[in-house]
Amino acid sequence: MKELITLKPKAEARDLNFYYGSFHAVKNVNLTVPERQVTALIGPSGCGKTTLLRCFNRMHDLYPGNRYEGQIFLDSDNILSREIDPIEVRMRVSMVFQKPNPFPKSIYENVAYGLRVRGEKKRSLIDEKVEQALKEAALWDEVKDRLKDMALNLSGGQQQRLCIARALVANPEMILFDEPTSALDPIATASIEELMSQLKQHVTILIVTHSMQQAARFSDYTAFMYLGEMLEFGTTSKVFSSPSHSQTEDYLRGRIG
Amino acid sequence: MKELITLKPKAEARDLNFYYGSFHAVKNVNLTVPERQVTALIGPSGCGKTTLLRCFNRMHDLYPGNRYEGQIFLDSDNILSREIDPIEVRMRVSMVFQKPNPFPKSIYENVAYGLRVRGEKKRSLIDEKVEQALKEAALWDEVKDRLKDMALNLSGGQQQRLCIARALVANPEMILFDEPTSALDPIATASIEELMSQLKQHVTILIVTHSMQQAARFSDYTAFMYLGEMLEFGTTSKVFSSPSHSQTEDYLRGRIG
Amino acid sequence: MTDSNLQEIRTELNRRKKVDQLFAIVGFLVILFSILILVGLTLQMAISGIYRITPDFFLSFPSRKPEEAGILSAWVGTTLVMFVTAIISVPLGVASGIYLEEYSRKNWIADLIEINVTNLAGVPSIVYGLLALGLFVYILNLGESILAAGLTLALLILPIVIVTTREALRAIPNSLREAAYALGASKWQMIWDHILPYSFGSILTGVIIGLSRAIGETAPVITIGALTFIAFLPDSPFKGEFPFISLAWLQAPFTVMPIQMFNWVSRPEAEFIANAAAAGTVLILMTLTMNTIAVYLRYWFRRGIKW
Amino acid sequence: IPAVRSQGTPTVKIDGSSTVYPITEAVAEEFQKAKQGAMRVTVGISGTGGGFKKFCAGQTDISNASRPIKDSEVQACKSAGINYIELPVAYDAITVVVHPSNPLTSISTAELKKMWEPAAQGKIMKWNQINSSWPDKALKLYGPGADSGTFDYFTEEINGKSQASRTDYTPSEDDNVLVQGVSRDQGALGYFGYAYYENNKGKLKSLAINGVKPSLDTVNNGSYKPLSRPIFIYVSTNALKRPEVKAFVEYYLQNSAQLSKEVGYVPLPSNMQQQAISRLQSQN
Amino acid sequence: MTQKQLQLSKKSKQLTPKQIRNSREKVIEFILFLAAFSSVATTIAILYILIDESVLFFQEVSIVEFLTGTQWTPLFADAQYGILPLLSGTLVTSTVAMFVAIPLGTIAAIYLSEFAHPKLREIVKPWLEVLAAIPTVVYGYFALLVVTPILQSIFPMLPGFNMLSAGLVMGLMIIPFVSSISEDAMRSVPVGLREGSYAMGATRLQTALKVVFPSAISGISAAYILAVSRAVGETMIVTVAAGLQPQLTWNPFDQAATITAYIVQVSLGDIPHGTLEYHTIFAAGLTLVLMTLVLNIIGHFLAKRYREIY
Ligand SMILES: Nc1ncnc2c1ncn2[C@@H]1O[C@H](COP(=O)(O)OP(=O)(O)OP(=O)(O)O)[C@@H](O)[C@H]1O
Ligand SMILES: Nc1ncnc2c1ncn2[C@@H]1O[C@H](COP(=O)(O)OP(=O)(O)OP(=O)(O)O)[C@@H](O)[C@H]1O
Ligand SMILES: [Mg+2]
Ligand SMILES: [Mg+2]
Ligand SMILES: O=P([O-])([O-])[O-]
Repeated sequence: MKELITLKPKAEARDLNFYYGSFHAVKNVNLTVPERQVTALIGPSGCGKTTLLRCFNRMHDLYPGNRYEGQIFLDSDNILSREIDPIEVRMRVSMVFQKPNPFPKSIYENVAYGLRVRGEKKRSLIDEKVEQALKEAALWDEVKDRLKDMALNLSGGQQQRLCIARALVANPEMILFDEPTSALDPIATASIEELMSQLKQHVTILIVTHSMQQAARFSDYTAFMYLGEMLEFGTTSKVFSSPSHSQTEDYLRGRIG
Repeated sequence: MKELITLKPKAEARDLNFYYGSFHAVKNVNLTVPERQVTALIGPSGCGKTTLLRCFNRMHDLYPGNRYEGQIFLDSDNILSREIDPIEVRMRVSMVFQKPNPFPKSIYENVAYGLRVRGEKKRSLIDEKVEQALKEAALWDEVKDRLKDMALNLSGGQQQRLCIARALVANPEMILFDEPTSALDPIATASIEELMSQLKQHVTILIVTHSMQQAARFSDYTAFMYLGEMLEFGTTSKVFSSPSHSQTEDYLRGRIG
Repeated sequence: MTDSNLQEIRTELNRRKKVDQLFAIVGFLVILFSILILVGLTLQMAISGIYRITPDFFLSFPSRKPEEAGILSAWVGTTLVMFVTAIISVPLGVASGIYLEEYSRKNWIADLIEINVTNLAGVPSIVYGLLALGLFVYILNLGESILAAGLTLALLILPIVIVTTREALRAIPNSLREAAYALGASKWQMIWDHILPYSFGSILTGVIIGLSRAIGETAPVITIGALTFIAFLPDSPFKGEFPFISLAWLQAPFTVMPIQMFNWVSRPEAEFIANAAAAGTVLILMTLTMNTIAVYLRYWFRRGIKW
Repeated sequence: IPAVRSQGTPTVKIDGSSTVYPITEAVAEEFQKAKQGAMRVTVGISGTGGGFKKFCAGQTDISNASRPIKDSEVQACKSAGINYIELPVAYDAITVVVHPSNPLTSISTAELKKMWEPAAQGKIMKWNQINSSWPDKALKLYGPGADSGTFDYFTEEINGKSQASRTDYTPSEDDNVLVQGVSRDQGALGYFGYAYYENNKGKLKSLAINGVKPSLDTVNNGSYKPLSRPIFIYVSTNALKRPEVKAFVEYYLQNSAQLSKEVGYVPLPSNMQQQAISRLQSQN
Repeated sequence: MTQKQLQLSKKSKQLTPKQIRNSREKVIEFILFLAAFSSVATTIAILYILIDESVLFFQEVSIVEFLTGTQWTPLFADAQYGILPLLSGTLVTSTVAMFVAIPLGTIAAIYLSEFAHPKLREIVKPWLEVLAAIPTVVYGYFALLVVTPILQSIFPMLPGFNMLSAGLVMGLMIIPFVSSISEDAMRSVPVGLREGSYAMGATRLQTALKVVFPSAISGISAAYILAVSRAVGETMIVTVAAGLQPQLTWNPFDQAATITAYIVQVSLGDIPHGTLEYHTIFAAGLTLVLMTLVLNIIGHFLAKRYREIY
């Protein structure tokens, strides 16, 4: 893990535990997410990847009975502490979901939403930021002539890029992706992967994927989870070439999962 | 396939095709089920095992849009012919499902139901047959003192054995099992497997299983299905040791499925 | 992210959260307010009528003297009308529910019946009164009788019974149907031996809710002419000689609880208003009891079942 | 409906005038008590006109009426083969009432006419349009519906022609509704039978007509004019052949004096009462 | 095999039971079908009765007069048959009711679906259902004897019968109707959309108003429309409390008769069969049915749409 030290950590989970009611889904996890890098979370189905990811923007606060233990630092703020409002966390850390979930509004309004919830009213500013976000999400050219169209009329891959634009619009410090391409066809997947490689120049990315190929293709760091625990973390090349745990190896060879 | 000829066939599918509406799920299947033997149907998920099994008691007749082509002989009757009432077929060929599905009635009534649908009223006869069926299903000792209890209070394994007793009570000529242990823990699974090995002394068994170990452990014949087709059929030892198709081999080695 | 930026976010957020909390309070108050107004109105009514609720009130006929008046003919009438309503609507509604859920195939007849049932549920109850007046009273010549009222209310709650029956049947897992079929049961055997017994509780719940609705219905019974001075009971359903059961009560003139209350509400004298309040309190207690029973039954029947 | 009679407990069916209703209700109540459930009586309110329509269609045995039967109704009864006898049961004073807060105490028939004649429709909407000394308040009228005998009588006497009335008022065959309306509306004026005023004195204020207040005395001595009148029941002679109807009507005539006083009407003088009884007996 | 055959033919008694069984199944299915068809028969009967009697009515009164006349005095010597006064009464009371039920019902629905703790929701919902279970004649009592006096202490000139009080109480009664259908619609909005909004840093209210509400709009409008239909058809509250004078007015402080109240008023003195006033209530009833039918169909169409979207 030495390489890490040279990189600035953007977020850091320390002794993190998470419980769905009495079910212990994330166990004692320590994880450092380096700034402006892509960190991939992999592991067999049900191991807690999604659960861990959603701790980073406190999505679990939406449902009763969920409980965190430990700390997650975003820069120097412990975002699990009581003083910090989960909404504030979500404004700093945005998220893209597994299934594209654009709002049933126009394309423009979907992207503008992130600004509007913040109370932004200035039309020209919103216009400008929407355009910029759509450009960053590599969608601008395809939709610039029909910003008033309903977002639901876009194709799956376009919808997902729209969701990325939506996540980008308010300059988040970090973006969480939960298997963002698992509902998409290979071509759409490729364009989203390409997009992500570019995004990391501005923003820190933490991504859950069940495709090892995907993780190998474009992540810088990889964390391997197993039964709620974090078994392995390191540069992607290291984790893939010489994993230090037998389970990691088994998983990578397709024996579990 | 020579060994077959020495055994009396109980049921035989000839050029069987089955369609869910326009979806062709079972393709040109020929299969002989030898009398008083256990025949296992294996194959990757979605290959049509359940579909084929349910042709043998015409369960598909329950839903509109389903269509059979070809013949299935039970002894000398073509049970797919128009003259034969599916209800009659089901009285001769009973079935045990994947998930134990006892009726929310007493243990006794669950088993007795197979007689009651046939209009049997004689209490002493019913008592006797229920006891016999429960004994054959190796459940009698566990439940004899609480026949009036609700069946839903039994454990999963007991429930499945109860379903077997229910299937046995009216002396069927053949029983179909659709992954009967997939919802059970290993101990319950073992007891059901043991039970089936005994049952074959009285009754012909056709079983779908997704566990190759299970098929290898106690079936006499194995049929391998792939994409709706019947690729391979023979004694279990033959199919497992020297399959004649490469897909069978791939499946058995865990490469597909 | 710079600190000033963060500061900005926080002030903005505080404002939004205040609005959010304000709404949470408003929403809670709205619900509280609706329920409290209702409870307040009911209590007000109960208090002004409570002194009239004595055993005599239940055992006396209506009278021109408010202090002697009671609801004997009204509650007996309600009971008998409900009996007829249940006898007609339950078999008809349950049978329709079974047909729609278990038999009907996707064709235009099924669609027609479905659309029709949903639409019937939205027909104003007074229209059933007109149907009763035109059809039962005059064409079928049933007169202004318990039978006519029972039939009318039965048709009125039919959609409720049908819809709840269908929901009850839908809740039964298909695996039980397949289990019965696999043992050689015919369709009707499957339904009679399994589906009906297992859905009995939920169907009963729906029937009770339907009847509690029918108990409170006033308008459709008014049109068939139940608002008269009725100070007697219908004929007894039992009689001395063979066959011991008499159906004369079906044809008897009658009154029912909500009509009796309506009658008293339209009287100006304060003493009659107290009677109206008392009758209203009894009526509310009747419907509430039925609803509570229904809720309890639903809970009780669901508790034992883990398919 | 005949089926109702053919089975079960013998039933007397009565409908008609709301004015007569309180007496008939009282008689029915006492009668059923006396018979201890062996005979039953139903009494409805559809107004005198409504009552006669049913009576002449053979749907009722007895019709309450606050005016004598009209020619058209006589014809209807005749063509349906219904014969009847008319029995007066009491005297009534049609009472004009206002909200208790109303300063008025008296009104003239001319003012009533100005208020109620058809020409007033949509025009006379305020009290001071009738008499400039009256308040500048909205005028809200309440009165019996068109099937009512009281309506016929009032329009005849006040407007000069039976049934001629403005129609933009709250009409109800049930006088209780009128009482409620007037008692809870500051600008209201209404009219109906005396018994309804008598029973709700606290909530209403009756107006003297041409200076004479309605009361049992003014009716008795004939000074309450022109709005006092006899009220009747009509009994179908066919129905009278049934023992329960006969028993009821006899009971009615024997007790009407006392019960009509009780509910707020003026009993008939005893000679008229005797006449009625002998008319009934001559039927047999 | 022959033995088996023998066994089979021994079972050939089964053949007869089989035929019995099959014909019994057919008969049962037919009986059940008849039962299901009885609801269609009810509709046909309703339409037949209403249309049949209305035809007699329209033989004497022209449809134009019926639809455009501004006076409704069918019982008087100078009979006028314009339905507009009754319509105005119906519309005013319904509008007042909607002014109560729509905002309160919607707020309650948003609160229950997006804000309330599940436990609170479990407690509150049956209580709201109770609101809907109370007999309407009791609501009529409330309107006439409790709410009107309270209103009169604020507006002394308010008549004892008035549309305001009837409408307010009717609105109260309809709240649970609006809230339960709207809540249903909002809760069927996929979690993904909700999470998408929360993940952008929206508050509960922002999520509710900007994402959930618009997504559920067809279901919510179905709730509104069905509520209007309910108000239009409501009878006892308006009969008891709104007044009986058919007059063309848009002022809720007035008294006025609604279509339903007129029907009740006329049938109270159970009207003689076959007269013109007997026909008027069927013509009024037909108008009512057509109004509610249109509303219900739109409502169901909208409700179906929201169920299809998600
Ligand atoms: N809301 C919940 N309540 C209770 N248990 C949950 C909940 N969500 C998930 N779990 C459980 O927590 C564990 C981790 O789930 P999680 O969804 O994080 O797994 P995952 O690694 O993302 O799997 P997948 O690759 O299938 O998405 C699983 O055992 C799951 O059953
Ligand atoms: N009711 C149905 N209608 C249409 N297609 C169906 C239906 N049931 C199954 N299929 C399709 O038919 C094919 C065979 O399904 P079947 O259930 O027989 O597979 P299986 O081999 O039993 O799989 P498994 O091991 O997962 O149970 C599948 O592609 C399935 O999607
Ligand atoms: Mg996941
Ligand atoms: Mg299967
Ligand atoms: O007495 P009436 O009801 O006919 O006015």
